Amino acid sequence: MEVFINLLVNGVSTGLLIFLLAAGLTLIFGLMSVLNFAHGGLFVWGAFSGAWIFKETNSFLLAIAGSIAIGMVLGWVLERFLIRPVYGNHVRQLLITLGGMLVLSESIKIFWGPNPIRVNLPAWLEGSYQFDGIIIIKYRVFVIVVGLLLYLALWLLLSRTQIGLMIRAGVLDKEMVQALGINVKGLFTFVFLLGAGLAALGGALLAPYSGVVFAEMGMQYAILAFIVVIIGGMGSLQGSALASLIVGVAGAFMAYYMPDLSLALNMLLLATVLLVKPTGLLGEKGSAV
Amino acid sequence: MSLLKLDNLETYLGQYHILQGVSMSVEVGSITVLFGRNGAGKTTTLRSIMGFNPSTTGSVHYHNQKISGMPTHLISRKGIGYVPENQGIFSALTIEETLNLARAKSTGDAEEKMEWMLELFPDLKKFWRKKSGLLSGGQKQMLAIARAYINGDGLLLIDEPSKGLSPIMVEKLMESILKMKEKTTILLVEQNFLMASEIGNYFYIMDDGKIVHDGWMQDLKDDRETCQKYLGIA
Amino acid sequence: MRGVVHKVPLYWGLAILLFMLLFPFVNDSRSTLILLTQIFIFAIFAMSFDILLGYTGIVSFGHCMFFGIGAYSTALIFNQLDATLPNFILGLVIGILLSALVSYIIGLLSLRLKSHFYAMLTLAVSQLFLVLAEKWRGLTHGGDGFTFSVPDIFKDRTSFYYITLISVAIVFILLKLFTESSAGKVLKAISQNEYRAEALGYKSLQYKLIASVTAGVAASFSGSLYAVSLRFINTNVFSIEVTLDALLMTMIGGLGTLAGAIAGAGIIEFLRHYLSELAMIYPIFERWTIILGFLYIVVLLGFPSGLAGFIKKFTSKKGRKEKKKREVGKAA
Amino acid sequence: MEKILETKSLSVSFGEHDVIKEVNLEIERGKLTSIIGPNGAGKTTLFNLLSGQIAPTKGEIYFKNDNVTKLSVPLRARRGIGRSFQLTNIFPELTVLENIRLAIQSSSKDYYSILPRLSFMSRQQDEAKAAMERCMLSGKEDVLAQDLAHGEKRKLELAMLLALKTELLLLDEPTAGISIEEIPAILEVIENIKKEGMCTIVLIEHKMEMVMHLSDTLVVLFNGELLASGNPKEIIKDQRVQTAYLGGLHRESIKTG
Amino acid sequence: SGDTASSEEETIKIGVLASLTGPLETYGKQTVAGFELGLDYATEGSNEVAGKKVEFIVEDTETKPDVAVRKATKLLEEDEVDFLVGSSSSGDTLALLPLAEEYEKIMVVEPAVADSITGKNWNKYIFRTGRNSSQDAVAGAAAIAEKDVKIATFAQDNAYGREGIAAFKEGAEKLGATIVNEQYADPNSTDFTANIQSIINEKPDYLYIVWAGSNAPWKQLKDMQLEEQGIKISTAAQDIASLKTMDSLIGMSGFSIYYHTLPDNKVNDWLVEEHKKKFDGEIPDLFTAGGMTAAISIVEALKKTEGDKDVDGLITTMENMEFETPKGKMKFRAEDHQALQSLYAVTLEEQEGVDHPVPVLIRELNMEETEPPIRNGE
Ligand SMILES: Nc1ncnc2c1ncn2[C@@H]1O[C@H](COP(=O)(O)OP(=O)(O)OP(=O)(O)O)[C@@H](O)[C@H]1O
Ligand SMILES: Nc1ncnc2c1ncn2[C@@H]1O[C@H](COP(=O)(O)OP(=O)(O)OP(=O)(O)O)[C@@H](O)[C@H]1O
Ligand SMILES: [Mg+2]
Ligand SMILES: [Mg+2]
Repeated sequence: MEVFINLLVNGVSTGLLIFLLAAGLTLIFGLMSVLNFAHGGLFVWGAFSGAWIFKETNSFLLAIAGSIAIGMVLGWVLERFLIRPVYGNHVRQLLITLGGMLVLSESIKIFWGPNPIRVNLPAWLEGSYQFDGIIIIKYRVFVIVVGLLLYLALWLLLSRTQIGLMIRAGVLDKEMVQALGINVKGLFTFVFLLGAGLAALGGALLAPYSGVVFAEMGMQYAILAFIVVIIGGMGSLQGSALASLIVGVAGAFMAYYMPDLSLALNMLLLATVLLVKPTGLLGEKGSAV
Repeated sequence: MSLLKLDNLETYLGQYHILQGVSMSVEVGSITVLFGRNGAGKTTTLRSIMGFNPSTTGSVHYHNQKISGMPTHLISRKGIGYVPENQGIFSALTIEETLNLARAKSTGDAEEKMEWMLELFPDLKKFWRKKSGLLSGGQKQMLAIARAYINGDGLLLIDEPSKGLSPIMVEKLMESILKMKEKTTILLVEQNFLMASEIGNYFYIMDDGKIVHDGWMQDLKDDRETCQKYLGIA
Repeated sequence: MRGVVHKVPLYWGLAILLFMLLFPFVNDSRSTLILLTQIFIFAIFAMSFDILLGYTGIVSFGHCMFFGIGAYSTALIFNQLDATLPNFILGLVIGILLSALVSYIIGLLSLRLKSHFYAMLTLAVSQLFLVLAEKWRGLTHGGDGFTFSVPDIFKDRTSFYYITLISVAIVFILLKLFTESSAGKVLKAISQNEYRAEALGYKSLQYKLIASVTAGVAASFSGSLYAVSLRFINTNVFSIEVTLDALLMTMIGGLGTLAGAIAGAGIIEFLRHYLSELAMIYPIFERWTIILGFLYIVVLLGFPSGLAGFIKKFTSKKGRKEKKKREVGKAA
Repeated sequence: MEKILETKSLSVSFGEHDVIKEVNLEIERGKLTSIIGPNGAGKTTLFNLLSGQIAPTKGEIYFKNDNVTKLSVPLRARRGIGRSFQLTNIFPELTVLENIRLAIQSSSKDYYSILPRLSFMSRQQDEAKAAMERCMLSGKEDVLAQDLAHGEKRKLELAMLLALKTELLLLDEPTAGISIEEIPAILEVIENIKKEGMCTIVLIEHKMEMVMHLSDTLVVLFNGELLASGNPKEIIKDQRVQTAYLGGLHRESIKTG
Repeated sequence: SGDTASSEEETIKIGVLASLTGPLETYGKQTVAGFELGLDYATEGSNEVAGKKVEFIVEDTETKPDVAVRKATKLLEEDEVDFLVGSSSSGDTLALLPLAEEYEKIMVVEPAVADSITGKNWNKYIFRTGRNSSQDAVAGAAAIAEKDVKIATFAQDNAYGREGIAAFKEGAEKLGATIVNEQYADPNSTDFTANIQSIINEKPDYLYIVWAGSNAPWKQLKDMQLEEQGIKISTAAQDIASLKTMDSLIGMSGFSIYYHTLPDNKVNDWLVEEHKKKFDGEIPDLFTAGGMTAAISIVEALKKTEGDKDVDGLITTMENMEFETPKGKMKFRAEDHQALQSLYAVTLEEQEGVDHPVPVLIRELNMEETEPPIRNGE
């Protein structure tokens, strides 16, 4: 029983962490139909800058805020120079953001060197709670809380405001939306910055989670985020959240009960979902085929 | 009083010189019809007004205010509604969502306009929650017109609305446009001479990127020669 | 006549081939030979990718799996049996058959998916192959890999150079014929308007299958050559970087041209080589990956159809001007 | 009289909405049948059913007395059902000639040959030229389809259908968006096809002058149901057709024209 | 031209292959720096052995086997090097082994660790100054295993991890310990708590970890409070960059391969001093010492042959050759040319003014104790 609870808690918190990463991508991928491979690059930048700011200032909140800001600045540059010329063309988006990814990951090394960097936590998040046999790491609780809050905020933004609608329409016919008096360019930039900020936040929060960050993690997490977004169904925030939880929890349980298969778990999940329900768990009907 | 004034517009698409000095004006409360062969530049004229294909020289004035050079969304917010040639349907959005979107930056009383449009085109109400992409050709056209009307209030630019509509729909559309005329000004691109001549007040004929003829609609109907020469109507 | 025989590119192609055939006589630098051999091998791989992406519009993120299947088949045969030519053929054929089978099954299951979904699915499957190679340690020795010996004719750098060069030429010709064939034309049509192609009586799934099997087979062939060139194999051949390389090469060279893929392989490998050489002298080039990344972005933004597209545009502009002149002349 | 196509209580519904209801349609070989009906009546949907783009919820389709209800789009095309689309639908980045050649290739059953055959290609070339000539597209061989003017794209669609050598042509508003001067040209192409008597044509059109001019049979679709079918002159006198479809504007013009 | 030929004859060329870009670039750069210092030291600054000039040429393998092969071929054919040294990754190194055999040139492997280099894939031209996985494992076992000790293991699910644990198990069981649980985790995983949980359930005395690379589980081990539950952690104290990530393991006992304060000998003293001089006060690291060792081994061999480059002669000389290195005394075992060497049982301690946990010596595990099984006969 303790094992079960431990696995569950850890799985859920890993899941929500993955959700933070995937949420930015869902927004960009789902709403604007932009395949942003550089998302992983923003994520690493968030992780490194968060760790660095925390080390310099010793303020965790500042670290988070700073990394989000840096993520957004980079996101702006990406949107302005790489993505804007290729809106609406999936193949080119994929290819061009791949270039962005290369540059972002490699440039990490210019600033922080090629070695992995250790990341610390503020004292108030250190340690764990223990109730006979059940160990719950404090920071994971924190991540769970942040993840849930962010989910709520995004959900409100998308369902309670017209932004979601405008963006979806903008993707379908950019000119026509402009003709309705809506500033599509500004809107797209906004969403992209939001996504970039989320990616950076995900990075900043992941860094203390695993304790080390390294430049190569970008690609790895870009792929993970894509997997989650597709399993959940493109553009569906709920889908991404669900998929993140599944990936997190299944990962925890598989690693415990079937460690031999855990290496292949995410890919098996993805393959199964795509073959059985190509639109993803909560994806729109007919969007995948 | 002229509401919209085009002054010597020159527009290039790629290397092609499409509009070669287009000047025209649209009077408040009128229906002005733009005729011309395929490829004459009618659509391009409307797109230049909307700022999609900005002209290189010349100017567009709306309410005596220069709007050429402004970004499209600001032009739209001046109160200009646009129905594009290809209808510009948001295929994955429902009618409800589309019209809500039209309301977002609408000028004037959006509620009232919305109600009136639903009254005018009951089909829209009937398929309220349906994806626009699944509508029939005619239904899409109605949606596009309703969307433009709800969005703007001063001027409607409509590009070939009768395309693909059944005779009775064309007739209904004519009636609707005539009704709309009481509340707004309309610049219409149309191939259906029968329809356009019925409802238009003034007309321009374009050929090869230039205005080659203009005048009052009543006069055109009697002007066999012009009809023959530019519109291919015996 | 458009589309069947382009005379000018044909002469160019022959000239380049001739130059490459004579190259070992004028330059005896072994490492240049190896670099060129490497380029030829990746050119085949990039061409196979071009069949998918450039001609059929299929984005695959798992193309390395066929490269890997070919490489492992050859490597394992040499590891288990003697280093003889027939065994090479055996490995090659096994790789090709396996790749054909795998690409057929994957295609059948998933080619109905839209581009990016298909891309992710192929990524997933290729990663499963990576896991398989890692886990089946008894056979593959996992990530560390193993070495093996190859027939002497492959050991000799010059003869292997010629083998790969001729392979490129043959694969190029075969694939070119394929793209110019009826089926090839249909592929192009499908990539532009699948719906319409179906209404003309073409079963698009079957054509995509043909394309993906063809691409898989060619990729497997290049993988076999790769394994032979290294005499060593490890799970790297299944890594996503291999796929990304093919992507960079086809993009930079120009999609849907085959020749572009060859040029792209050359450009990328040469750049890598020289930038990393430069890094030995000027430390500022140490981060040459960034330079490569930037270059890639610039090419994508500035010349979206790659080098081949650029040349085509350039020459066709010239052609058009000349044509115009002629017309003017006639009129006068 | 010989039926080339027949539907038996063909129905389709999308969710709650019944779009085609129990349609029993018979198309006579060699004749031109026009389908008219208000917007949203289900005309395009009916075409989609016939050519296989969507599957019926109920009923069967017989083509030359074979049940083709379950066949896929390409298989039906191979049997001889060709169609054009309400919005132009071509291969934008191929040249006009290549567009047409694709159709020829399909009609000559050259589906899967993966090596080019020169003799076949030059024969294709000739056939393509012939089709272009009939559709008045000569001289545009090497133009990319996307660069054609709207009217020319329409003609290209017709040329492709001709090259496909189908026995049954389904034309969905071939003159939509064509300027008045160009309509006669398209009309002429269709008339020529009809005269040559090679294929049976089913036409969806809203331009009544054209419909009356061309049709042998007129079918009226209303709200997904077959309202009437038969001799055009008779049909348009039908009161229901008048009120449901034609409205006031056309009453005059048709009577006189 | 006869002149140049003879001066060519007089020069000894060494090709050094290392990852100078990519994820392993720190390793590669250390190797190169160490190699240069090693030449300096062994030739006493003259860069000459037995009157012959010694030159070395560095090439970047980019941690890609194909690039490694190309660069090595260039070294062998164009620069006509007499020795190869390298490389930073096991994959690259394995790909190079056949070249050494083909060109009949000695290759000194440093610092790649895969057992198969001196095992299944070995050929007689291969000498390894770096320690191999099995030596690590034997040392790891020697540091903690004794009768009736219960040990759980945790490693990355790849060749490095699996190989390391297999060798450790063999060594530990020989010493009477029992392995109660073996966990392997996806090297790319974010979350290792499930594996750790499973280990906790077995209540072992020790947890032995084999881990290389960035994504290390140290933080989570601490979060899961292993120490508090009476489970002692043991692993290798590797290079400084990894030590920097091992904050949460302070107090653990394990083993070290090299730390600048550990081997107390004059070669190491020289290295530390010169390195600090040359690199702005920086201390030498694991692979710096490795690079130096490789250089020393070559120069020592050449000294013994009096500059004779004859390969067979060199091989005979090098087999069983003992030489002093910054990592202590080493000896190339005749059977598989693996250098036997001391490793160090240590605990990690916090030290004033040092930004990483410092391995502090408990006892030296001498070269007999850490001798790995011979595996090239299979
Ligand atoms: N993107 C483009 N690039 C180059 N030329 C274009 C482009 N778009 C349109 N054209 C050309 O511009 C000319 C004018 O086009 P426009 O669409 O304005 O004509 P139109 O009068 O609306 O015709 P139609 O009645 O067919 O709609 C045509 O000759 C057309 O081929
Ligand atoms: N895939 C679909 N899903 C749901 N409803 C559909 C679908 N396709 C068509 N419809 C609906 O079926 C009805 C008939 O549409 P159809 O396109 O057949 O009309 P039509 O007769 O061709 O009209 P038009 O003359 O305007 O082109 C419309 O109400 C449309 O909304
Ligand atoms: Mg137009
Ligand atoms: Mg229709």
